[in-house]
Amino acid sequence: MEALREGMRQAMQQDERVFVIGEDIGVYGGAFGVTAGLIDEFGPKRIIDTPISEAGIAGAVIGAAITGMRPIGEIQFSDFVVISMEQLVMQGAKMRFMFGGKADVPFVMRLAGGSGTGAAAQHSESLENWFVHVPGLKVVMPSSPYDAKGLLLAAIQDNNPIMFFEHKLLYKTKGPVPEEMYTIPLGQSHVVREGKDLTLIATSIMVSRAQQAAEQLAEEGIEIEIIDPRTLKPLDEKPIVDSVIKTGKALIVHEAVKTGGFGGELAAVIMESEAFAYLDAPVRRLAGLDMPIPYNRNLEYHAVPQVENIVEEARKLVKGQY
Amino acid sequence: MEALREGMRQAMQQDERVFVIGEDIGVYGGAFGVTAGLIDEFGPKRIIDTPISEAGIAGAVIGAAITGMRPIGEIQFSDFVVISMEQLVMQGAKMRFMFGGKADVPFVMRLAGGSGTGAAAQHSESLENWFVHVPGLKVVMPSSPYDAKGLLLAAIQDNNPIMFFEHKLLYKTKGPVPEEMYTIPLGQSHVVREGKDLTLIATSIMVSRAQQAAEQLAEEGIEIEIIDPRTLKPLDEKPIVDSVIKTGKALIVHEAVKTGGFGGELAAVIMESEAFAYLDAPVRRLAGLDMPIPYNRNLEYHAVPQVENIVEEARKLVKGQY
Amino acid sequence: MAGNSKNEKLIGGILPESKARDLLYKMVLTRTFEENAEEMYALGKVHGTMHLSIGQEAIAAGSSPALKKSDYLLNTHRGHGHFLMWGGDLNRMMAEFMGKEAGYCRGRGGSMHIADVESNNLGAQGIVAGNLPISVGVGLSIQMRKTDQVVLTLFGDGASNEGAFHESLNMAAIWDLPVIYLCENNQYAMSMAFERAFRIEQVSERAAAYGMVGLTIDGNDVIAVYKAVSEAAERARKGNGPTLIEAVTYRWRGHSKSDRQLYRTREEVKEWMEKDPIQRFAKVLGVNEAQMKEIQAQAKEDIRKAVEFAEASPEPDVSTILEGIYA
Amino acid sequence: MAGNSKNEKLIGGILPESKARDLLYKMVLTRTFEENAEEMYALGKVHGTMHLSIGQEAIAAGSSPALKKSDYLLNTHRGHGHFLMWGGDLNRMMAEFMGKEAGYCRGRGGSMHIADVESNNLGAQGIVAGNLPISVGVGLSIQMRKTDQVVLTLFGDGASNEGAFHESLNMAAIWDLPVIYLCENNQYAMSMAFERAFRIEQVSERAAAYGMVGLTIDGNDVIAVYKAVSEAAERARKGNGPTLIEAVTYRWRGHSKSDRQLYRTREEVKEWMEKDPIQRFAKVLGVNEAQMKEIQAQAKEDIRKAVEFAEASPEPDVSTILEGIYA
Ligand SMILES: Cc1ncc(C[n+]2csc(CCOP(=O)(O)OP(=O)(O)O)c2C)c(N)n1
Ligand SMILES: Cc1ncc(C[n+]2csc(CCOP(=O)(O)OP(=O)(O)O)c2C)c(N)n1
Ligand SMILES: [Mg+2]
Ligand SMILES: [Mg+2]
Repeated sequence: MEALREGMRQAMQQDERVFVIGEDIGVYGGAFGVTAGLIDEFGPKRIIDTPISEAGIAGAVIGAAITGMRPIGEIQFSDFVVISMEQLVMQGAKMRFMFGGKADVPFVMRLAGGSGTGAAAQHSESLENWFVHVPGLKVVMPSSPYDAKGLLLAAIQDNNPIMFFEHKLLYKTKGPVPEEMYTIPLGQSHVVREGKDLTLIATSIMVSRAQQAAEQLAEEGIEIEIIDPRTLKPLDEKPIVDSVIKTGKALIVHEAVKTGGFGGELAAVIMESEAFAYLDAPVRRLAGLDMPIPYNRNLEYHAVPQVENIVEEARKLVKGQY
Repeated sequence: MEALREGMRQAMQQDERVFVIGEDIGVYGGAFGVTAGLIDEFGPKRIIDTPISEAGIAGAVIGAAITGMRPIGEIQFSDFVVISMEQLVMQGAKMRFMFGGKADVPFVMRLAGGSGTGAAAQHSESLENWFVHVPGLKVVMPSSPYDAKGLLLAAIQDNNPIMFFEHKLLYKTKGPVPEEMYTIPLGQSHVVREGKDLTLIATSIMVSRAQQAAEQLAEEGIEIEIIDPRTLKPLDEKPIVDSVIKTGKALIVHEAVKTGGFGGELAAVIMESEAFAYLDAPVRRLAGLDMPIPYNRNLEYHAVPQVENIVEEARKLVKGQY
Repeated sequence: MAGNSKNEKLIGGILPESKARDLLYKMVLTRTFEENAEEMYALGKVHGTMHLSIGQEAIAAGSSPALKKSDYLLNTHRGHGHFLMWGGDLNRMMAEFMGKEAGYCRGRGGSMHIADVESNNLGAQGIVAGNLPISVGVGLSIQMRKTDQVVLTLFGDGASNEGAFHESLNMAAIWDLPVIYLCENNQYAMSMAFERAFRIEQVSERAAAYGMVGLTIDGNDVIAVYKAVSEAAERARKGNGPTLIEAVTYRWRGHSKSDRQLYRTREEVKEWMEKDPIQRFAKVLGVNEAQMKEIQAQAKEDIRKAVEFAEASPEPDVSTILEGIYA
Repeated sequence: MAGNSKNEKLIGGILPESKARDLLYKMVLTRTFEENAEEMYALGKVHGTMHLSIGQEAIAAGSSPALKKSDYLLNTHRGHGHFLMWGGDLNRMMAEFMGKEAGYCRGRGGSMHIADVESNNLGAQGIVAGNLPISVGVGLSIQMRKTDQVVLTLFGDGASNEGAFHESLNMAAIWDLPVIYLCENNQYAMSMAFERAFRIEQVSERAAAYGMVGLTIDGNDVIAVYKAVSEAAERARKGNGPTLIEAVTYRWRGHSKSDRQLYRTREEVKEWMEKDPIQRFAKVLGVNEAQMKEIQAQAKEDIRKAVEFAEASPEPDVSTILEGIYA
């Protein structure tokens, strides 16, 4: 959270074309406090509170971007992006192409996604694969404070429209974050942990759950390699393919609903690569159940992958019990 | 087209809870003429022209469905569903679950999708996988007049919210269609052609292109088995898995953009099944290029799979040249 | 709900006294429910978030009770009061709130999605303005089924800046749908003050954009709300179409649990607390302080029992997790 | 565009005569372009669909020409006239229409997406009302960059029933954005007659819902449009916010190529054809029939040359298909 705020602050200090717009991001500081205090430094002309108008917010960001600004939009809960779809998909994503490659639409849309806070079915979605499926958009999904700041700054500097998916549960994560400005290039997968027995590709909050799982499995002598794509599109395939060639096995873990999700894309990419010949087990997906997120805490917990599920899936896959 | 109209007519004759609502579906007969003449038979109270308000259309359909009607909505071009996303995804799809399984939301939303008419980037989308990714919705995609009528009638009788994707180019297709009412159960894949060398899974307009490709390849002695899932969700996996076990090879063909599309889902499903052990080549996807649909006729043609692309991909896969 | 045959005193010339007393009790019950909810949240007995309507109880008290059992309700995220006034059972409501199997939604929905389709309560809403397009469909369905039902659809000042508001009101207007649009203008949408989000004085001015009847009333006055909703219902039942009612009120508590309330002054809140709709209605009914104490004690006791009921109810079994998605 | 220093006669007290003559020419050129487009479509030389503005040319003639070169345009699907009036080059426009590499969008956009970002023409629109939210962003950007630019954003009567209309106008109003909302009310949205889609008499009545200035003008009168847009621009440049202008006109042709026009009578169309904005403006300018013939001949010749140019231009090379998606 502080990492994201710091990133936005520095970008705004450095470049006066950068501004932030969304619901309750000013004095309120954002529903999760991410923008807290920014209005004191930059004022209400650059930290802009909007009416509840998500199509309008998207339009504001697109129109400003195409006329020389570098806006950062905020969708309070990523679920509400359903109201911005027309603007993001039909306008923001396509303008450059429709206009013959002659327009730049450099914006970043930040969205708080994910379950785990008891917010139920309309406040817990993980919709990233919708946007992976939209040519023209880039999709970023950080899993640590360090990545969050570096990727956000890279996204702000990028000349394309970018969907930046944050996970609510990660806002409280602690981790080392350099004070100075730095960027992590978009389109670079990150090998989070090395191992020889299984390649585990995880996104967002599932990266830390995978790390915990890997530690438990290490005690059993199973060595998991964890890769975080960080940018879902454009996807940096090579580290993933290289890893699968090494381990011969792949497990994909994401929170979004399995059917129609990003895991299928990843599975196909692996299969279509040279890694296919090295696979000695099917690539498997561990993902959210095909259901809306329930309110009940216990059901909510079981609706998406947890550490113990990852341990179990990974173990089965390594031991050939699938 | 006539098959769909006939299906709607018979459903409306049989059940007075059925009605149709959308833009210009009355006197105009719909942008593609699908509803032409229905208003003469059923009047403007059951063939309802709306203002240009796609969120309103979706809401109309959902509200009517949850209070005992069986509405058929029409989104004039499937692209415009971007404006209905909130209603369809956050309301229609989730109501039953959020309300503890105590609500029925039986509607069919018809959408005209696909490229090939020179309508460019905002009138040519294939967005079905977005909805495959939404628990609570069923997704249907017919590829022939016979299937269109049978699946539409099954959809109208189903108690769930259903996204029914039609392809503009298929409106002119001819094919045998029984006059009487009949249904094709949702969730049944169809083996369109039998063959031993390759399993080709195709949807919508790609089914007929695949058939043409298969005929050409038959002359070379290559026997393609073609399967049309017809219902993308719930997916009937068994015929697909059985076929791949038989052929050892699978090619997935759809018009939608490849990245993040339904092909990834299918590829993963095949890999996760017992067919994995029988695969002697990677499952491959042939799909739309990762780009918006261009206006220029020639570019538009090359942006999505055509018969010759299918022939080439299938041949390479069968001959092990991938 | 509406209708009373006894030759009873009519409060404000419209509301039978016994019914009025029942409403007063339910207003107190609503507030007690929400105060208790705050406590339970603090104790970790409920999770997620919640939106309290403390200070706004008069709108709920005056609206559903003006309708018939056969009518429909579409509620908002700030809808505990409406749920009770519609006739919701306190025990099953509490169980839902605590995520239990005995809850209205089997613990799947929670406060933001609580519904009771059996009684035509079509649910609360997590998406601001998400219920507004649905109202169109319910209205159409009533028209097609040729019943005399109406839909009561609730939303806040903030919701009326969503595009969904616009499409819904226009469609209801052109088709004369039997929809009562009741806007609870509590002057804030989360931190966004009304004056910052609108260039007009009243939400009801927007009715004219659809050729619809619009009016603004005192949302802290049960009788005013009851009258306005009764008239709107009559209009709707006669086939004369929808009405936009703006009921002006104030939210005493923060928007939800994450609110530090930096966007308004303590004085402003205090001022409005002096306009307490419960005290006001009690005065109208001639209920004195001692009687009020009794009522409050009764409400507390009912809440205590509901908590007891809910706590005794089992958690949903994990093996049932996939139930209720498809019909 | 706007501004004229010579001591020239001002038509209607506002429009310099030489400029007016140029506008008349461009009106004729627009119509000729569209008549030619119909022919080309019939001959299979262009594909897809097209939306003709024949009969509505006065709105384009009176609007962009009232603005400065540095201002912004957001156009609609029925925007050939606006494109030309904004200063679009006929040859490159024709090339785009025919999907050629020399077109404004390298043949990727076509009639529905033609744009020229270099000249602040931010494109036509395939999504009804899709440009309206974008106007908010352009307006904000102008405000932040502290220039005196304005945005001219076009849409139809039908578009003003989309939720996007509502969100956009409200945001522009509360922030005093320099946006000119120009509604071309041609009385139909495809087959939907205005009276069926609205319960009000005029789209401009909706301005009041946002505390915005709204007015309805004769959309077949170039001078009336020019005046209204000039005044709206002045208001916007002074920081006094947006304006909603409704220009009433009529579409002579079908909505697009699939239209059998069963929703209106021949008589109605004929009546409106008698109100031809081109003839009317010619009269105002004292242009006689012979002169008109010359103008038409000139337009035809220009169109012929443009077709020649476009036909000579190559098709986009398939090897470049993936160009222009990402920056
Ligand atoms: C589409 C959407 N946008 C934003 C939110 C977050 N949110 C929930 S309630 C709320 C404020 C709503 O204001 P108003 O309509 O006035 O109702 P109130 O909370 O004041 O009762 C916001 C912004 C949401 N739930 N849905
Ligand atoms: C969101 C959306 N809905 C529907 C359409 C199909 N459509 C194209 S133009 C049109 C009519 C538009 O009417 P209006 O806004 O009055 O403009 P006009 O065509 O009359 O100039 C329709 C329904 C569309 N392009 N986009
Ligand atoms: Mg409010
Ligand atoms: Mg029109």
